[in-house]
Amino acid sequence: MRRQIPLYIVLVSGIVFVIQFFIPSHESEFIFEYGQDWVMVIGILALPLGIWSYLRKTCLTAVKKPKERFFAGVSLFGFAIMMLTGLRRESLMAGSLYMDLFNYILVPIQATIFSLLAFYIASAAYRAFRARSVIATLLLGTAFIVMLRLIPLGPISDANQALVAWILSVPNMAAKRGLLIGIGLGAIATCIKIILGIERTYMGRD
Amino acid sequence: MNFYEKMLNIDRRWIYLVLAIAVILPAVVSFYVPVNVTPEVRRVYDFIEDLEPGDKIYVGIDYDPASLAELHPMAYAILDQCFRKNLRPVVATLSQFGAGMAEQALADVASKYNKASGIDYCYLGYKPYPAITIMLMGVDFRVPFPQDYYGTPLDSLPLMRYVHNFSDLSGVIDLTSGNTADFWIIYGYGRYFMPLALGVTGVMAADYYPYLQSGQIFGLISGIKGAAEYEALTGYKGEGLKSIPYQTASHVIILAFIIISNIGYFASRRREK
Amino acid sequence: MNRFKIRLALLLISASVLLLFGYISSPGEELEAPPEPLPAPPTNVVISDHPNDDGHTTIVSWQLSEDDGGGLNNVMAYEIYRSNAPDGEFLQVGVMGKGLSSYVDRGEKEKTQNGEPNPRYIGAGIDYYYKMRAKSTTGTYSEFSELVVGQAKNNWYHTGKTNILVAVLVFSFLVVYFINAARKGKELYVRPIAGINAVDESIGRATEMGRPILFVLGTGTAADLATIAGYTILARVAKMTADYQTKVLVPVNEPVMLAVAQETVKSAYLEAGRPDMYDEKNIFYVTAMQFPFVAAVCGLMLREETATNFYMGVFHAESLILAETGSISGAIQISGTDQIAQLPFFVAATDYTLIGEELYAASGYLSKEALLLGPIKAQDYTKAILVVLLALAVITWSFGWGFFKSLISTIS
Amino acid sequence: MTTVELLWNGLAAFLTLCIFSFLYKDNPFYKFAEQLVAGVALGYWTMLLYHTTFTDKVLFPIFQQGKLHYILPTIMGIMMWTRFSKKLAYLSRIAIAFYIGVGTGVGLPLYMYNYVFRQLQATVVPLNVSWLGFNSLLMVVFIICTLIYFFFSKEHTGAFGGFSRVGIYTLMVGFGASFGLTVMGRVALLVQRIIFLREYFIALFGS
Repeated sequence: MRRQIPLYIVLVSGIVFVIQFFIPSHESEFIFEYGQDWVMVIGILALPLGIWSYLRKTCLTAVKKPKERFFAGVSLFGFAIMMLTGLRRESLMAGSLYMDLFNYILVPIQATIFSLLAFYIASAAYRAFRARSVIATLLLGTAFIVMLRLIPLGPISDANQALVAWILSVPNMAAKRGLLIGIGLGAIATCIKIILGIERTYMGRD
Repeated sequence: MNFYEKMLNIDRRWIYLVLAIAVILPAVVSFYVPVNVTPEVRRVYDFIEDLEPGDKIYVGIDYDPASLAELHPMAYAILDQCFRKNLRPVVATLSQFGAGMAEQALADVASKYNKASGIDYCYLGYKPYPAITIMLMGVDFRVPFPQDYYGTPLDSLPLMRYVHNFSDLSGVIDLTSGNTADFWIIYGYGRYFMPLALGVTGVMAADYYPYLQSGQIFGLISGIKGAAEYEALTGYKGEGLKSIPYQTASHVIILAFIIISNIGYFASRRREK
Repeated sequence: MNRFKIRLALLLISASVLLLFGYISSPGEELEAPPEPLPAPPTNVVISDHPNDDGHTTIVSWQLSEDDGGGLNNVMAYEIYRSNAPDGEFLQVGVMGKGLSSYVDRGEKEKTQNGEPNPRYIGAGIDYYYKMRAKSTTGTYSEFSELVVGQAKNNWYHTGKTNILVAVLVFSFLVVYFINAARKGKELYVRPIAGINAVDESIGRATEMGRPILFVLGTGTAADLATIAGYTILARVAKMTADYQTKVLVPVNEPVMLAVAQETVKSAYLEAGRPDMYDEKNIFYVTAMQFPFVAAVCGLMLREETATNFYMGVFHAESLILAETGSISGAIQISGTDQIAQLPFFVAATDYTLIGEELYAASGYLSKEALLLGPIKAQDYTKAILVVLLALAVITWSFGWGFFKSLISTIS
Repeated sequence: MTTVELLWNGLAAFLTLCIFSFLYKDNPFYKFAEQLVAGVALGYWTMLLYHTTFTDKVLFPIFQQGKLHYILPTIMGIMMWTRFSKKLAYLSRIAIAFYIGVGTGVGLPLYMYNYVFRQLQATVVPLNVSWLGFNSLLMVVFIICTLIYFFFSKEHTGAFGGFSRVGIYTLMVGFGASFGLTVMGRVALLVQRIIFLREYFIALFGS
């Protein structure tokens, strides 16, 4: 029973929302919006689970590993200060401490982590772009040609530019479309497996 | 481990260091390097360059602040060219957060050339729902924009008095970071067949080359590189050209690394044999 | 999709509002004694229901004025007016340019506005009265056309989506058919996929080294299909590690994903007969935001010295950060995503990559169960059908025959 | 910059350098920034969701608009909390089932429409004897080959294997192009961080 009920819920809700796609009436629109809100509410109310998981792990680390205590403390401090400064709704306005902490801690760290990619893309190119096989050669060759467009080489650049435009609009576009169609079919097959209860590992068992 | 194998397994921190130097130097000390101009950018430049003084052209500033770095330089370079040629740009924005940016760009360049709003240029401001607005501008600018951004009715503006729709303009240049590009192609060019060129972000470029081939757009400026090309053509030294030294340097470094890595790979393989 | 519809409706509504203001402020109506003759009005105005919607929209169509493109040739636009009663107040709902002969009148969905009846509301099954006139290039107007009446309908089937419906039904049928065939013992061949073959080996390696395995389900949500495909792979990996007694670390960025991942690993250990091995704390929530999450996972890789890293799910820009950090720590890395913008980085920087559809096929491959291999066969047959359809459509369309093209064309 | 701004930006600059130090190797400074940002991000996110989504989707509809049908999703959301109890944990599966069920149900036809039909539709253009027509033909051929590469239940040998090879070659060319295109944007991000640091140090020490 405990295992059957969730599977029926997946079946019914799945089929309802598949059918909904084909019905334009306002009753159907209502169901769609309600369903989306429903999922969103579950997502928000699940957040305490995440917070509990985070607090338990961080506190356990602090207790068990004296060396890690400082860092766990830093993390908990960051969490606590955001919760406290963000208590009032006005905190979301620019100029509040909550927003300042967002702008001067979160934003710069996120932007810097993002910018590490410039280094990683260079080292990935160095390690991976070796002409070991036809496949690897095509990968590196195309990347090479596309990157070459930034370098002024006189008449070679003009020819290269035409080649880049062709690569982007023909093989690149074809690869994207082929990939998307494949992904679409794979995703739909997964949907069907989930809705019919064939794939149920995610549901757990007793 | 021989030399080539060592080279192949080089500590990646050397790569980071070389790249950092290549990027930091040009970013800290500004200088210019030549940039290779692509035909799709040159066509936009030539199109504007061939217009007669007094001609009117629509410039759409349809991007949001997130794409400012790539598209703002294009707006400056194009408006600079328009004012230098004594053309009269009609500017509007279909992006929710674009109104302020568009006004800033227009006011900056206009003041440089001492141009007056309503006579030498017209700023219509922002209207939501791009597809409809584009179609209605094709009927008459007065329908979506009864007044300009500053509240003056269009009929009172000397520039707009005899301008009704796209057929009274020489063409449309749309700078965009979103789906307004599609709307301009479908609802603008598709209905009214005015000459249309696009300025888009680097990642969007691949999606719009096919329109270039099919002739639905006559020119395409993409990303900061496209902006730099345009600046190189107009001689306007802006953010686009400033970015080229470090972009070129970083690309050269990465390409050099790829070449070195392959030399090392083939040399070490030959040794094995 | 739906949000798009609402936006589109709003867009038309506010465009009509703008139009109204535009014309209130336009001086056209006050002109006296027009110097030119007035244009003829449009004729044969017809009101019909806008198909495939929820009953707040009508279509107004008409025959062009005699002076549009001919005659005096002075028509600039057409104005469309609507009212709930033949003698009621008429509201200008739209303007169309010359040469155009239909208008989609999207009404608002709210019956009342601030307690007052909303004049822009259109409801299903209610009579609405329309009249139109032409506007000339000099700002003069024709007579109004004859008053006509029509209704909007609340539609129960979207006719433009029939081919999608057929495709969904055919595909579902094939899935069920091949599952049954496989159950009856029909042997199904599947070609080898390097990334999947490497799963066993890489788990073995981690076991030998006595180091943990890292499994990242991406930065999507719990219900993204790539994440769901990720759970199924996690289940197989967890089951194998239960046999080998190797630790699997699963940091996640969404609380529902946390719950699902915990259930997945728990049931895998149960299935392997090692429920005692399961430790809920190894599947933990880090934080919801992309880059802080990635920073923590990168730190984890280096400090826990994970021997094998799996990246299966929805990934964004962080793909390369994870893959490069993993390669610094010397881990074997197997990745899979349906995000085509990130595939190049996984292909370049990880040892094995499940490209797009391969990620979805992986659960069938890993389990080798008939139930899960059946759908793979169905996917292949559907692909074959699509290849044939595509080729036919392109060839016939080149000769001007649009039948096959229409089979794969849908609503825009 | 005012003194307050200087202090805030100093914090931002310090954290920026902490993250960059990871390029050399994992170290306490990086770990400090990483741990801090994990906590800050979670706290920020929690309060943001509370003030926006929770208020808009739970508090406001139920208590102000009187939309009582919003109590059901709330109950189901609260069921997720049964995971704290061993006995009742199975109840959370009902919520998970609904979450996954809606997600897959909504996704199924949309994948068919966006990923399959729209891609096919965009590919159907008339072929003719011209450079454009030739490119359209190549596009169709490459797409078909890519799809053939994704055939799982047939051995990739003979002519079929040949098409499959062309398919994987097409994919690799596409990946290479994406890789090459991305470099520019990533370098631009790095330069923005460098410019931020430079401006901060100029403000601090004077140029």
